[in-house]
Amino acid sequence: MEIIITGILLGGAYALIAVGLTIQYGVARIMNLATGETLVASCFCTFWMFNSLKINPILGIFLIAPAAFILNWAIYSLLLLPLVRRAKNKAMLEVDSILATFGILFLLEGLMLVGFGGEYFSYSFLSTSYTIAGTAYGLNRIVAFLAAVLITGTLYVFLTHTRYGTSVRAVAVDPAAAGLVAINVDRVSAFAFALGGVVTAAGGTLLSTFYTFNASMGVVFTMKALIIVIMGGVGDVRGAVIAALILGIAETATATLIDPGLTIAATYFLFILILLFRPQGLFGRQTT
Amino acid sequence: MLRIENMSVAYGHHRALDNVSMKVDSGEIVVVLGANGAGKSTLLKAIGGMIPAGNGFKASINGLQIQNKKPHTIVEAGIALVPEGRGVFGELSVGENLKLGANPKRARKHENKNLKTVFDLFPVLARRKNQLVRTMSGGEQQMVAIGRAIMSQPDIMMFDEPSLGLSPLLTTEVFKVLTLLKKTGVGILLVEQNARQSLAIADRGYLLENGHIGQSGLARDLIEDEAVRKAYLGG
Amino acid sequence: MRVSNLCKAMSIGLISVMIGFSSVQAQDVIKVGMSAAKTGPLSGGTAVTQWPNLKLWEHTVNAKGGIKVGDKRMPVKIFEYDDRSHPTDAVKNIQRMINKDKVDFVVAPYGTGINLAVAPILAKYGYPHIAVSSITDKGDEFTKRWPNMFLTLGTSTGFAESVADVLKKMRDQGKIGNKVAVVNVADAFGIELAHVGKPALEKAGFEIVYETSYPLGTQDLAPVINGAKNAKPDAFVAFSYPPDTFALTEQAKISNLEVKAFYVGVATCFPAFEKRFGSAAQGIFGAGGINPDTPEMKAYFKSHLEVTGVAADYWASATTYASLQVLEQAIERAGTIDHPQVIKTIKNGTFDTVMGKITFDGNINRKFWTMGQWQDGVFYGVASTGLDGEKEPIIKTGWK
Amino acid sequence: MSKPVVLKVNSATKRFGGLLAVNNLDFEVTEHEVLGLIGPNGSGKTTVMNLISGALKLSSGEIRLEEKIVSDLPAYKISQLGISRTFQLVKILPTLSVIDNVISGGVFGYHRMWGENAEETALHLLKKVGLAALAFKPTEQLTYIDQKRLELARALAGNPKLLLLDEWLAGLNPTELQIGIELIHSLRAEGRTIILVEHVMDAIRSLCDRCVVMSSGVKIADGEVAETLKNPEVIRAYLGDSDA
Amino acid sequence: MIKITKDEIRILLYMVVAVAILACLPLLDQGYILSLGLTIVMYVALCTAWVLFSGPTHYISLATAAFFGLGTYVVGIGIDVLPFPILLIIAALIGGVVSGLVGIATLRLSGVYFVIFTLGMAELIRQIVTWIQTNFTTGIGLYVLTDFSEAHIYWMLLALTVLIFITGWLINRSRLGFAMRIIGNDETVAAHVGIDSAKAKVLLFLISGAYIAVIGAILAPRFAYIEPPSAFNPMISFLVVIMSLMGGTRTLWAPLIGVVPFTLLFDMVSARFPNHSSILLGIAFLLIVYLIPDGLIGRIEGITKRFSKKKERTHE
Repeated sequence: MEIIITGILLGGAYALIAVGLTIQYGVARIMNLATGETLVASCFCTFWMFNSLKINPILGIFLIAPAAFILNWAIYSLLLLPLVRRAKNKAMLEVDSILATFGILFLLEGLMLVGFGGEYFSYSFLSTSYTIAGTAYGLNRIVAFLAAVLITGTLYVFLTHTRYGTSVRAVAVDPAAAGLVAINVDRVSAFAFALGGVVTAAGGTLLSTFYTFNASMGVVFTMKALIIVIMGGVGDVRGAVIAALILGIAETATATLIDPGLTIAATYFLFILILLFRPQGLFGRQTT
Repeated sequence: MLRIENMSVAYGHHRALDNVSMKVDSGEIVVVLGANGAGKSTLLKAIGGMIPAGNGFKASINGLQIQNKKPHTIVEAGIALVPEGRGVFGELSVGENLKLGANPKRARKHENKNLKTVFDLFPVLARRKNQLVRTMSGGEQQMVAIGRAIMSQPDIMMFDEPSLGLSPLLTTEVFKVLTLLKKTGVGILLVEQNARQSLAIADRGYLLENGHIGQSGLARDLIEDEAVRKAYLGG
Repeated sequence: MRVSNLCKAMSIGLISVMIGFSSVQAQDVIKVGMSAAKTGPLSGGTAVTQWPNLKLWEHTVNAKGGIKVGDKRMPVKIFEYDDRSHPTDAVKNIQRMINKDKVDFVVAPYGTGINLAVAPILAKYGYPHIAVSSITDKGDEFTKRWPNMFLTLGTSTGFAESVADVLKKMRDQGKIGNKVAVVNVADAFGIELAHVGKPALEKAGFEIVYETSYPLGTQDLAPVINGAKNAKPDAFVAFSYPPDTFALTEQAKISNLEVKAFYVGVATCFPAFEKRFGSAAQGIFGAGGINPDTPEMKAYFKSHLEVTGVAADYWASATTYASLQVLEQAIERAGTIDHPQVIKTIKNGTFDTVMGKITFDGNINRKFWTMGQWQDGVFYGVASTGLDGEKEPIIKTGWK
Repeated sequence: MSKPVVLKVNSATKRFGGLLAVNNLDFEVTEHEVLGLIGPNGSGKTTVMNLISGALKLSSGEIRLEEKIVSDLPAYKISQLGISRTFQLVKILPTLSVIDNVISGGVFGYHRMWGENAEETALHLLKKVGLAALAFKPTEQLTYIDQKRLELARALAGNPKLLLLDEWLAGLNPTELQIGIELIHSLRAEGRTIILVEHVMDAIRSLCDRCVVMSSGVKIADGEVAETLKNPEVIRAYLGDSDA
Repeated sequence: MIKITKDEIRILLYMVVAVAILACLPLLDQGYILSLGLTIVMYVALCTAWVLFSGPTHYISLATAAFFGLGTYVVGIGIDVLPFPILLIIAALIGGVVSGLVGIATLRLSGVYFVIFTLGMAELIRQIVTWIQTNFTTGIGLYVLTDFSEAHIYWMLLALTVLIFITGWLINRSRLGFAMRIIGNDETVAAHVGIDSAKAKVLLFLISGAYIAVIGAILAPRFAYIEPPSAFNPMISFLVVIMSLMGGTRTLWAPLIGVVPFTLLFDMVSARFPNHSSILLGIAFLLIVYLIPDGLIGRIEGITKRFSKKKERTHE
């Protein structure tokens, strides 16, 4: 029971890390290696607002989200769209987007280093315990989990029950055909990229309430996000959430029942297992 | 209504289309015949804005210039393409596919009316509204593709080999739908390998040979033409 | 023969192009280079303990007009490089500083591994190498191999045994019980300490009721803390690294881990730790320490904050600064920047630093702080290998 | 049938999701025979070619090459056992020269060659298909018919037991068509065993010994060409309802 | 195809001369330039080994760090027991076996799945090594204290690089290389001309992995102190990919063209702007992506092509 609750809470955090990327990669077709930096940048913003302006992180989301949207829209339209247009095929775009987002990764990391230096940051917010079934859990983690549920839930409803959301999914399924139903593929892609950025930034804000972070840590989050995205099936919000939960529970179970030294190994082991037996991810579609 | 002048498309060194000019009026079916690789699909894709055509060509619908426009603008202008291989969203349901068809602004206020038209034409789609398209048979997917195009309230519809992969019975069915559509006043540009059946329902035809238009005329004249018979109608 | 001459000629041409015309001028500054992590996993620690102190030292020395070499004062000029937490880059940077920037002295990089990676190069060029941020038990072996190398921060054994000693003392005083939970980060420092610490604790008569390790960078440590909690220990010991030091403490607070002694490793002494946990930090033990009450130390903390804009930590910051003072004083005493003489001076001298008097015995500073504790918002050294000013440890009373 | 059977297709069935592309198909090809496989668009001809060459796996049934079951082997093994093919949409290897394209067909396949021997064979084949002059040129200069010739030469390089030509004549203009038909005639004269998927009726009539007619994945006729094409069911299926 | 052409002999001669000149480097400078040279040779070796596999297959492998780290660890564990050359051979064997296994496991994957899989594999190996060391040995770090100077390491790497080039050249001339070119063009055709593309890919991955392991082994003495974070540094994998892509992956030489300017640029930027190096590198990166889409080799080929066309025209 304890394992499952701890695991689910952890999975919520992972979902926040990964859902943004799955949208960006699934719809806008950009494997955004800078996703971790986006997340850490949001951690820093939240930290700064909390410390200097005394803004509650939860409220902070509402300030950070629009900023993240604009910034990511700009990144997509200015830096990535030329690559999408230039790419003759999927493989070329993949290579180009890996290189370009790697550049963005450096750029963001450099900006954060200049702004905040290399040291570790953390602050205390809702760091009190909340007891479920006799065991104490961090309230900040619970809040983050609930926010994750809310964010991914809203996202899911938006994607499946609105016209614009359906267009977003249409672009993910087949960008060429999307043009045939008067979808402005460039704009929807930019929107999806920006939306993914918003989710990632919101994740950063929530994670900053219980993680210790520094400017060089983005890559850790990027790796986790990539694993979850691939496990869940590219572009599938549902898949990403379930993969995140599985991972959370698996890590907690490994740490509790086997050896905490093997948690990360367990992650990769699970990941590799899934790739071997279901290469398209849990919910991915088989492409032949 | 749809007017194409001097359209050329090249893939590297290979000239897929060479100075093609043609027109399609409303309420008529125009068929483009040609062998594999003659450039038929390229023609439709170029009109639809999915591949860039060379400089110097003009395309217009109802007087509105559409050359070098993006696909979504061209759909908004009133041209719907039913591409080869259908181009439906396999991961979405029938209903979602049709709803997306009504995505152009010009089509939104006609959504309910068009949906009724589609369901009248293809009752099976009404029954399978919530089914994922990729789980359907080829014929049903073709219906979704055509239905989706109808939803966009087009003035001109372009069909790229709609009979491909369909049984004779279904092919006949599809061609029947085309004649019904024609009667609603839509102009139809049809690309086909099945020369006999397509000429039978068409008003006019163009023959595409190695990227340029070899012959054109009324469909009933083309059927009688000796060279056409030899090349496309199996003697 | 001719071929090699040709090679030589060509390469010389190449080198002169690459180096450019390095002008020969009378020396009036002392060039000091430092290559350490600005990015990568080690940058977090480096940013706290290394870079600000280099800045502070440069500021202090140059405010005085420079280091007194013979009869003239020579200001220091700093060259900074980022090793991206990677030994290969560190070696390259040091090569560059020595050969291209022609620095007179090199400040040691951050991290045990990186210090060992650059040691052969520094030894080859005969530069004094005061390796601050490297904690190892093989110190004697290294300093024998590289006689220009000095170690200041201490040995793994020293740190680990102190933990056992302090806990033993508290147990013998009846303050805590006999059960200990020991966890460690699976990284150089954590493992070495755990390997010395566990036997030491057992030898001291403690019962280890829970032990485990976790990978570097883990921030979700609920299973570890809960595992420890279920074993109902009287004391909790974690040989941890910066992010997990924070995460363990946070989790312990949330799970309300009821122990009388709570020890976490590196970064406990960071000001950010106290800032984050506030009064909950009260009574928490950590690696390292200082005696913050000496006038030198008070002055140091004040100027650190003034000059660098950030607060010094309560351990390696001061040690790092002290190592720079050692270098400064050695140069002044030797009256030259000649390396062998400076090295000789360091070997044999006693230096007045913010940490008090420092001497090297076989190139190793054998008197160092091993353990500290947060008491009323200050991190006091509670154990050392023979230093003055050890504060009496207190028991941890809750997480409020 | 006195001539040895080269290929035997036994109740071959292929499903794509819910679609039955090939349904319980049986036929065989004997040595030195040229078999035409015809049927309307989408009747499953190309699928059959893909099943024989190993590009697709059978859902059920089996295919035998000279008694050996090949339908459970990967494509490369089938190629090594002596089945070569051309593709409906020409597949040229663009970064290889013309001659290397041809050599590629003979290095790993049924009849292996390498080095000078390979080059000689390739040149010989290029001469045969009429591309000798372009042997050392890059492929980007090739016209459509030349690409088709090149692909044929590549398929021949392995000196296969069975040659599959998938709409090899499609897309050629009348003059080119004549050249193409002659080329296949010469192969026939060599005594090669060929399966030919075609739309061009003239070609089927003049080239094939026998033909198999498919419609909607089912074989509806099998036999001597002229006779089969007169079969009313074939006429109805192939030429469409409107002509029936 | 088997014949050695005049061109090849000429290139061989150039190569001999170039290597001879490069081998002289340590005689002239034992300091910074040698150090920089060593870094360049290391990355040239790594990138060339990487391109052996990734060039023809277009698979982007991020497992470089795994094989590199394994090689490093072989030396770390065995340096006090076995002579160095034997350790290099063991490193090659272990690297080969592991990469062969990884290769077999990843046959079904392509594109980004392969990329992430290899990254995951590298991390998994790193975690397992860490865990084993944590639980079954006394310390996580291993000391590799040898008498090798930078010059020795430089020469070994140079020799190895030559070996990798020769291997690559031999592969290109062999059936395997020819098969890879066909696979790179069109995998369907490859299967239908009888190529077992799975076997060919695994074989190449194995060769590539073995070489990378040896490079790691050679560099172990330079690290002196080996621990998982530095031996299995994922940055190595990333840098190798980036430098190779920058140079272009179509020929064996291409990475060389990427590594040299990149290393110099990296070095220059980090020396001049230690606090802003990330920002500048980021910008440099983006510029490279936009301005040199084909990799530098593509650019150079474009220029030479235009040049030779002009020549042709004047001949006509």
